[in-house]
Amino acid sequence: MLKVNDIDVYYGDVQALWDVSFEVNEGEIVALLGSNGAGKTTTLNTISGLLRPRKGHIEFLGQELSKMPAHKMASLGIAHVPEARRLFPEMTVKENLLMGSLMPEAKARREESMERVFTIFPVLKERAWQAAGTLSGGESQMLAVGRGIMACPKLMMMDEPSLGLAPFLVDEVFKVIEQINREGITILLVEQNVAHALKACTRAYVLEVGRITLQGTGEKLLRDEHVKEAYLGV
Amino acid sequence: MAEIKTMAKKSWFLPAILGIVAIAFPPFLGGYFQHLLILMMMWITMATAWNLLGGYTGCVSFGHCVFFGLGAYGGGLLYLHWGISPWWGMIAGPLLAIIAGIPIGLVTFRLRGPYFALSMLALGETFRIVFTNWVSVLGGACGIVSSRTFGVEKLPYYYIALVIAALSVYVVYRLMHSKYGYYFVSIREDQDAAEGLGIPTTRYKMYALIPSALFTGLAGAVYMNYMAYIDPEVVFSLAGISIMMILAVMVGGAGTLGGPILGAVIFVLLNEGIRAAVGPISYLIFMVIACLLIMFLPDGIIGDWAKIKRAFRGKKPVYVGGE
Amino acid sequence: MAYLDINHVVRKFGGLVAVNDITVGLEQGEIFGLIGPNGSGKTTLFNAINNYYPANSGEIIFKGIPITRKSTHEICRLGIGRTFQVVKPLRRMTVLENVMAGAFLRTNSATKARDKALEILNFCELMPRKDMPAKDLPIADKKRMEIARSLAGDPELILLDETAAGLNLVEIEVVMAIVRKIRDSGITCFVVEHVMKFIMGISDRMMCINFGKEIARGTPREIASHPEVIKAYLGEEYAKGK
Amino acid sequence: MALFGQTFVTGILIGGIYAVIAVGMTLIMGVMKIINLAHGALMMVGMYVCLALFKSFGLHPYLGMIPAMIILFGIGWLLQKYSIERVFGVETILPESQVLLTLALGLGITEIIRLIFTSNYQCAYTPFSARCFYLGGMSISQPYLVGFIIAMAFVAALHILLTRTDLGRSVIATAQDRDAATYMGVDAKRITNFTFALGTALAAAGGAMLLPIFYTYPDVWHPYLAKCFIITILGGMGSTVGALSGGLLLGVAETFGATYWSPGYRDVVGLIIFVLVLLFLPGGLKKVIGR
Repeated sequence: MLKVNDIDVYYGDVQALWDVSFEVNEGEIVALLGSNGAGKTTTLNTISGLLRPRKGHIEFLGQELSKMPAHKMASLGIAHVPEARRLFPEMTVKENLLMGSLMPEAKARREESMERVFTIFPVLKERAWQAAGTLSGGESQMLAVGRGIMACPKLMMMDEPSLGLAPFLVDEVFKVIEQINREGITILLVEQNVAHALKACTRAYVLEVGRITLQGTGEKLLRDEHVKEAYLGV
Repeated sequence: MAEIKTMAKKSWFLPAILGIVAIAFPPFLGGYFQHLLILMMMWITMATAWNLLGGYTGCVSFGHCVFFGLGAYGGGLLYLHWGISPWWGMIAGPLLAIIAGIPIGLVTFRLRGPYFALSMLALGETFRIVFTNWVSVLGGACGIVSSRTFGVEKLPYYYIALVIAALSVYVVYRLMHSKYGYYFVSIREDQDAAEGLGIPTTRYKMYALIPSALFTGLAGAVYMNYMAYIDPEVVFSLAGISIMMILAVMVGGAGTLGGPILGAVIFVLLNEGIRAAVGPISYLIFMVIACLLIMFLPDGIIGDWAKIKRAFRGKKPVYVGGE
Repeated sequence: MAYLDINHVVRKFGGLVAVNDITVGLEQGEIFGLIGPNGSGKTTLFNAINNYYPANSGEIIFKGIPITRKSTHEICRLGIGRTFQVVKPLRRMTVLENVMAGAFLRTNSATKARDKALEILNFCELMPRKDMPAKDLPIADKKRMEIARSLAGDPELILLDETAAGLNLVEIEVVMAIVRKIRDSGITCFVVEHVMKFIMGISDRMMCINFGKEIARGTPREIASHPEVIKAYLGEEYAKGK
Repeated sequence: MALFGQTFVTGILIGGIYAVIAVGMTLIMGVMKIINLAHGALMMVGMYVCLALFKSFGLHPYLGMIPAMIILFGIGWLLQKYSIERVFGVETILPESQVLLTLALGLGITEIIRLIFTSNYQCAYTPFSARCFYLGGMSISQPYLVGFIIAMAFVAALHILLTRTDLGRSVIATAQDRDAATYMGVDAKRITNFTFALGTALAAAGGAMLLPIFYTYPDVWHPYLAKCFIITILGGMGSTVGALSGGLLLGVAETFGATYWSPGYRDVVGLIIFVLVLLFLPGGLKKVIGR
């Protein structure tokens, strides 16, 4: 479904990614793991078109993405759930959700999607008229995910959905991710929380300092000592 | 800053030649040209003074007319109330500008970026309105008429303006090659980093503001003596003084020593020099040039000199860092 | 009393408690490492020490002087230098001028500042770059330049915030050597870092925080095998498994 | 007491007109994060378009407002797309190069208008201009009242646009987080152009409301530009309610200053409020009253 081929990405003159390649197949949850500064968010932003690869290709459902303007991605069916707190803080929860469904197909199913989000996250319904900036960390994360669901995407890219959440909320978030996936949305997940991510995903890639160093099924990597090394440097 | 140094190293003789020309030639020129030269010297002083605070220290002031106006009114008020020679304004004016500058700085330096710019703009307008309305003490909208010591003779005014302009450039040059200069530019480049290096940023902004107010005030005092007439709509003018100072610096190149000089010369030539020939359209021409420069050479003629040279050699400029 | 004493420091942002009652003491001449997952409050603690974001409560004492209420530049003058997580080069100044700006903290003479800066540039192996504008440096050199700029002000304690992030392995080795050299010259180092190889390799003592609270303290070896640390970084499963 | 009431009502009425001019500015500042110093000059162009329509076709300014808004919408779009957008994100020594560009544009536009219409004071005088009616001892000027009503209609329409439509919500979203809006599929550049054009059209509408009340001349915009800043700083960026409350507050404060202090110091009141708010209430009234 999504194919990233040998991309090099730079911030100005600073290279951030080297020859990164991976692919996501329809129906999968693919995790992109790595410590801070490894280039996970950079990868997502490159797929989203906010950054341009200097080399390599990105293909989504057969279409070349790397030359397309960033705002076109949404209409292709890619929803980017950015790191928490990239909500529109002064808009209400409801308005934030509406912003998720601007594309024609999503707009047609707006009411339906809204109901779906409210069933998954009942707390958002209670807070529908509250400004997004006043939500707690967990609630903002739910809103960010909910906003992604509103887009009725084919592929959802999630950037650190567990960041800064208390452990029981992390469980909650991962349950939701698996649920969304069962409902037919393919997921590309960027995570620091290795154990959870590996358990949830079908396959995973490990990024280290801008390069992919490991890949395999979730189970295989869960047993791999090297993962721990990549994280703790021991 | 690197640019200043190479300029200074390569061409100390350039200022020397300019100096000799500036001293020796004017007596042979006609009155109109002498008038233009006086205005140029005044604007060089003002642009250089503004550049110290705006271009080097990064505090873009939209209200420098406060200091120009106070500089002009210092002498004007002495003359109005006590009939003292307006020449005392050369001391009283800048002094008044500094005295006003200190509390203004203490208040406005708490604000950053565009908010600082706007608060200075508001102060400039406030001064204009107060000077327009307070007739009993400040003379009101009619302004103050004083006497011209030298009658119609222009040359003495020219030499005074020349000395002040040269002094302002020299002082800024010296400041920029001392600790102060390094600290000013550090503040402009990154105020947080500057604090982290142990630079008391508010205090150093004040050290930039004081000479800036002083020289702007001196230019105001020269104006007062030369014109022998001041009124608040002119000396506290937002469009005529505050903004023109910025645009003149911008055209020449902010944060360079030569930029304000070049910008001031261009501004006076366009605004006064060709006005006789083309009428009020000269002002429009200056604005169009300013727009084009900001769009294509945002660091001014001197700041973007390298870009200009490349363009003439037909090579594409190399951009560093992304789109 | 320790050299740098951090006593019950709390810092909140709105409802979020970024640093929650941290108490720690640094000894003179050591390299002290601070780790923790993303958003755990490490940089906030640094910002509290040199008062970018003052602590809401608690006290910070340096060499017996309380510095909690002092302004950033006064704290710097007392001898605490720092680098920034997101580099803050003085972009249009050259590398030499950047370092000179740091050196002016202890001298008023441009000549002396230049000499000092050249000495420090030599120490940090940045000599070949000295006339480049800071904005054109590659990231590794920008980070090293920040260290140099801070060293130029003769600090006694230096706060290094993620000096190794974004560097490749060779560059990390170079920075590690420099940090060791700094410590050997008698300057205490307080290091925040994500790159484990770096921080585990140089620290004398370490602390790990999560959600603004201390969860472990000890030598690098103790930290690496501490169950709470593994849990914070890799999740519950890993901690149980080992 | 009648004087007090009269002052208050006049302040509210004129404040409403200020709000329409300023709301465009707050939107532009919110979305573009720059101060648009051309805003006042564009308002003045709107006034002259109305004036020209009035003089040549006898079109009343309240009707001329509509073509003026359309024309200014176009001018705003073109200026933003071909000039201001170009310097967006360009790194310069002076951090405010975009602001300076809008300033130079504003002054250049003023000179063009001066060449066409001369510097003379002109007005669209209709018998209506001087008419007023009496209400409990207060005289209320008709053009003020009608201007106020139209202004309120515009503010309300804008508020509905911004909160009830996808286009409007996209404007607000872009103001709050440009990248996140892009993730949602919003073409941020287009939205920026639209916002600039819309803000300019609203300024033109405000100018048209002023035309039956005051004389116009090419430099007429200076004080109005200052008022826009004051209102924006007072009300907070990108907020219609903020701009409205800021506008009314400024209108009332000014008329009280003019009545009880001195007409000459009318504008000083606003400037003092401005500096005080900047220093002591960063974020403006929006912080206090919520959205």
